Amino acid sequence: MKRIYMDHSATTPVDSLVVDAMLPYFTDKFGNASSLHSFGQEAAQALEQSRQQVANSIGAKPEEIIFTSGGTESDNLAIKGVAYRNSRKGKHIITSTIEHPAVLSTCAYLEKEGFEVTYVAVDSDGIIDTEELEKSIRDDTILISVMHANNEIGTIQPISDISKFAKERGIYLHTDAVQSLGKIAVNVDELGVDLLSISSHKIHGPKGVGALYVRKGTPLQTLAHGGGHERHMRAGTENISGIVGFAKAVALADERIVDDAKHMRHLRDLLINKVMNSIDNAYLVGHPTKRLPNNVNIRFSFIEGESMLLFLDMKGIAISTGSACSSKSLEPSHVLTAIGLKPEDSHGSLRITLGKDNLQEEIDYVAKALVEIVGHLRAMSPIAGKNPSLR
Amino acid sequence: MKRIYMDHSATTPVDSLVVDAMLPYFTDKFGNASSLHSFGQEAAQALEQSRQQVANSIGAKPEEIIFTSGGTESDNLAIKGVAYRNSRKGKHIITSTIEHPAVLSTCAYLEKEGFEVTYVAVDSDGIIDTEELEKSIRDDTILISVMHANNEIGTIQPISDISKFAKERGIYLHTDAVQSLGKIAVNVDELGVDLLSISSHKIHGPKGVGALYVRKGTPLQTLAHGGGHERHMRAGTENISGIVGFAKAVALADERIVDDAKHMRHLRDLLINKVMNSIDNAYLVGHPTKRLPNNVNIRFSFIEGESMLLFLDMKGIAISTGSACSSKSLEPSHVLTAIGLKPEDSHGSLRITLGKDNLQEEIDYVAKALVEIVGHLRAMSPIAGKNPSLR
Amino acid sequence: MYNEKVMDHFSNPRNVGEIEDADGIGEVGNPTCGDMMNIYIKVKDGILTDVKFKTFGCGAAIATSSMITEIAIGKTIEEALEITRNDVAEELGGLPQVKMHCSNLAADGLHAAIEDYRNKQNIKK
Amino acid sequence: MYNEKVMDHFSNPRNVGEIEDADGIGEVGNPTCGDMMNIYIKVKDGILTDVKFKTFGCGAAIATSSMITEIAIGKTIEEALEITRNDVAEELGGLPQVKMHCSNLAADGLHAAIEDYRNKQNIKK
Ligand SMILES: Cc1ncc(COP(=O)(O)O)c(C=O)c1O
Ligand SMILES: Cc1ncc(COP(=O)(O)O)c(C=O)c1O
Repeated sequence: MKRIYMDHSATTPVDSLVVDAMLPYFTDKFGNASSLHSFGQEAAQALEQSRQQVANSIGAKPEEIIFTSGGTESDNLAIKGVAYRNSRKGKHIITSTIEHPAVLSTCAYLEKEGFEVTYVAVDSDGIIDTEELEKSIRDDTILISVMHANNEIGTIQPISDISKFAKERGIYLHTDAVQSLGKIAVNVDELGVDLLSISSHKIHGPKGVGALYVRKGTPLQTLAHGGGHERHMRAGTENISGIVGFAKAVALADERIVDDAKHMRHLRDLLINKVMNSIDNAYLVGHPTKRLPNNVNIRFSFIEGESMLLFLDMKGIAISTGSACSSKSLEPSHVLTAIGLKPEDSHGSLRITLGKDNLQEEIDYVAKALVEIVGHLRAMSPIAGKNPSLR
Repeated sequence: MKRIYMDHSATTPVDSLVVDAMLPYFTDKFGNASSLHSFGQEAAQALEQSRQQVANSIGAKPEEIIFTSGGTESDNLAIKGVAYRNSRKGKHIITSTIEHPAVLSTCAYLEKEGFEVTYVAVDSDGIIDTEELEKSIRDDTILISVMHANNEIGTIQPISDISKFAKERGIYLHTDAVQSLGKIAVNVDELGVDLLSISSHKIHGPKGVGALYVRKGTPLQTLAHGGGHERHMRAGTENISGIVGFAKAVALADERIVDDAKHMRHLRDLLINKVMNSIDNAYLVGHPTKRLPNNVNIRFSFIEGESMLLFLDMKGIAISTGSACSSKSLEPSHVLTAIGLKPEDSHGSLRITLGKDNLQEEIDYVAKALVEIVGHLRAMSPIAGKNPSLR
Repeated sequence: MYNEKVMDHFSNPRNVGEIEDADGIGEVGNPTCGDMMNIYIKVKDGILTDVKFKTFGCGAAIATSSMITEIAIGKTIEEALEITRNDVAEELGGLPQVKMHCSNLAADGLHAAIEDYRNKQNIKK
Repeated sequence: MYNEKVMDHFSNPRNVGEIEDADGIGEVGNPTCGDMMNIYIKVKDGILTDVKFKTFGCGAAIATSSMITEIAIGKTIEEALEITRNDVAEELGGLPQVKMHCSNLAADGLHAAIEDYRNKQNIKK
């Protein structure tokens, strides 16, 4: 069976050029970057070249990049790192209601540790209320953490606006750019952020690698203690093959971003139009234009996401849903709740996230499959009414 | 130039069978293990099979294995995890003076956080003083952390002895088995430990992957917050290719350990004898028999380790040294200091750690090179005296 | 995630639909929770001659709905009342732990339909 | 880690050895710190006609020892006294930051040797 992968916000296949770049670092140039001999120096060189590559891509200096094990670790390090190191200045943190669990769980943990966190609301499109955010700033606010683009609904946040009042008030600003990297421009100065999280496996790099950008002069508490790796900010033998792969993925994304984004945007709009035109009671979730070029999030009334997902999977199509039934917590997506969707509406949401290699014919196939599956499930639904509304 | 790698305690080349096992998980079975569709389920299955493999190898249950980004993270999670979760029971931790920085720096950090740490001494062979350890136990002792085998001098510690009084007193016992895994038997029940750290890149697996064994019922505070990965103990999208590679490396090590250990022990003893017989004022460092089969640590009077290392490197030989001049801290190895070596003696130490693929002819070559280099440097040394002592 | 039998019942559900002149209708769950089932029964001489369902919900919800219709048809009312949630899950060869509660409403739905039937009988009397 | 020039001086050090009838000897560093240098000088008409060294230490220590002998030979005592640690490092095309202090003793060693020479001269007078 043909398999169509449209869940690129969950993870992406590693580009074969990335694998090629990594391979020598497994068996051949396998040294430990801390070793003084030639094997080690080879590794150290690869590490620093990779750091340069990643730094260049986001407009940073190499010494502002800390390699981590992924986006989650980067988020943890940014938020706890700033919180612990600046707790004498204040213990108040501001974030949004639609952050990734890596940010929200970290904030919840800090609340238990005596920090106070304000969760700023978003509007029905998922855009943060910057006025509310500004009003929530206090004298003891030390950190604002707002994601660049949302992983479920693709909404892009006005980070550079937020940066203005963060700067005025001398508050550190962190953004989770895990989903935006490689899809839209990510530049630390244009965004005006002090900390920025990115992850390799979302941009066709290997899993288990990420980075945190830390603007020079931002005081940060180390979380991983050990050897003096990453300028004492993150201990652990550096994952050279992974880091080289990440850097290659970043380089490829930089080269291709204009073409890829255009391609994905085209497919995205095609899919949205097709679905909207062929299925009644289907609604686009998230902002119509301020959204990632690869994000489609649509909800279908009367039916539930997991069963759609399973039927699509049987047709070889991989997507994701905000339905509670598909989550370990059995709660509907906190993002969909935050934008004001009622639980019964959240249950029927599908997230379709495109990749650079998706094809127009795949869009046609998926749209067709959706018509069929939505029809089938609505026919089975006790709430669809007598008139399962298929145009 | 032929290159001879004898720094296997720093890191190892990835076995080509391990690379083969990993490759499908980059481009083909690349799913996110949290995804419900077939790509995700493939990944989830690989994850659980790998967990089973690693668990089997050390005599644990799969649900007792937490995958991490490496030995450093495992050590941090074990020690901080137990400390934070059990701080109401007590705030006293016992460890040894010769632990890896991943343990020592973590303990030092906890001291700043209000915990008390006792560092138990070792004898001149590097074996921990179990009597002193037992005496240092207090009513508020919550954790003992003693490494299974030392990374510099290869000394193997009597963990199962320590386990007896840890159990009697209801104190959790952690061991860092990063160096022992794949070299000597590592079994959590035989060792009697509650927590055990291992790392993939020391056993011909990829870098950036490790695991922490946590005996069922051991209360542990999560350090990485986010999605509910690893049963809520360690958030972050699982590094499937890395974990599959780690599990494959574990499987290979299990198959080969008897033969490999015999081979390495043979080469080790050959090298020690050759060097001792051809170079005066050379001393074996560490225990003569209670040592890893692959560890050679010898110190040479009158000369300094980094310059030996560099000359060996010019001859294509990769080894390591405990000299201060080779460390970022400019302190001589804390392990060599702990076993009572004077700084001037530590400076002249070399660590040669063998791998399964080293050959007897390489031993001959290295021994010869050492005679030459030691002679050259002693001739240049102002402290070697008029009689640079080469037999 | 789901075993083959669950996937079979999910993808080829048995006895989907409404019974126009049902003798009893059971409604359980609600859309807010993500699972809602309507079970329709036909009863003749104390035996369930037909059982149909309509379900809004996840894979487990649909599969258990389908399964309960298969189990129930041909059973006496008394026998049907003894079917537990667990029986349904077992008959399906097991459900993921996380699905054991919320989505496993089918037995409740059947019992509600029988209650509805009995209430209607009482009214007729 | 080290650049080519450093590695050249390390692997082919110039002017290694002692000068039996040295006019001055400088001893700096100590084995505890991991670096120790002896610098030997011959002086004629206020000019350093020969400079030799013996060094216990790391790559940087040996390379800087070698380099200082090259720089110093042929210089007047006054010129030699103006050679700084930095000059030696610069002449070598730079040293790793961490090596700039401890291992870069060669200038001190030369100055100590000159002092020793001057002391001896004063005694002779
Ligand atoms: C917005 C966002 N932040 C953080 C993460 C976590 O990154 P990682 O999967 O590398 O741990 C993800 C992806 O899961 C994400 O989408
Ligand atoms: C004994 C010991 N513990 C911990 C570590 C750290 O493991 P990793 O390099 O995977 O972070 C090492 C190796 O560096 C080690 O030798």
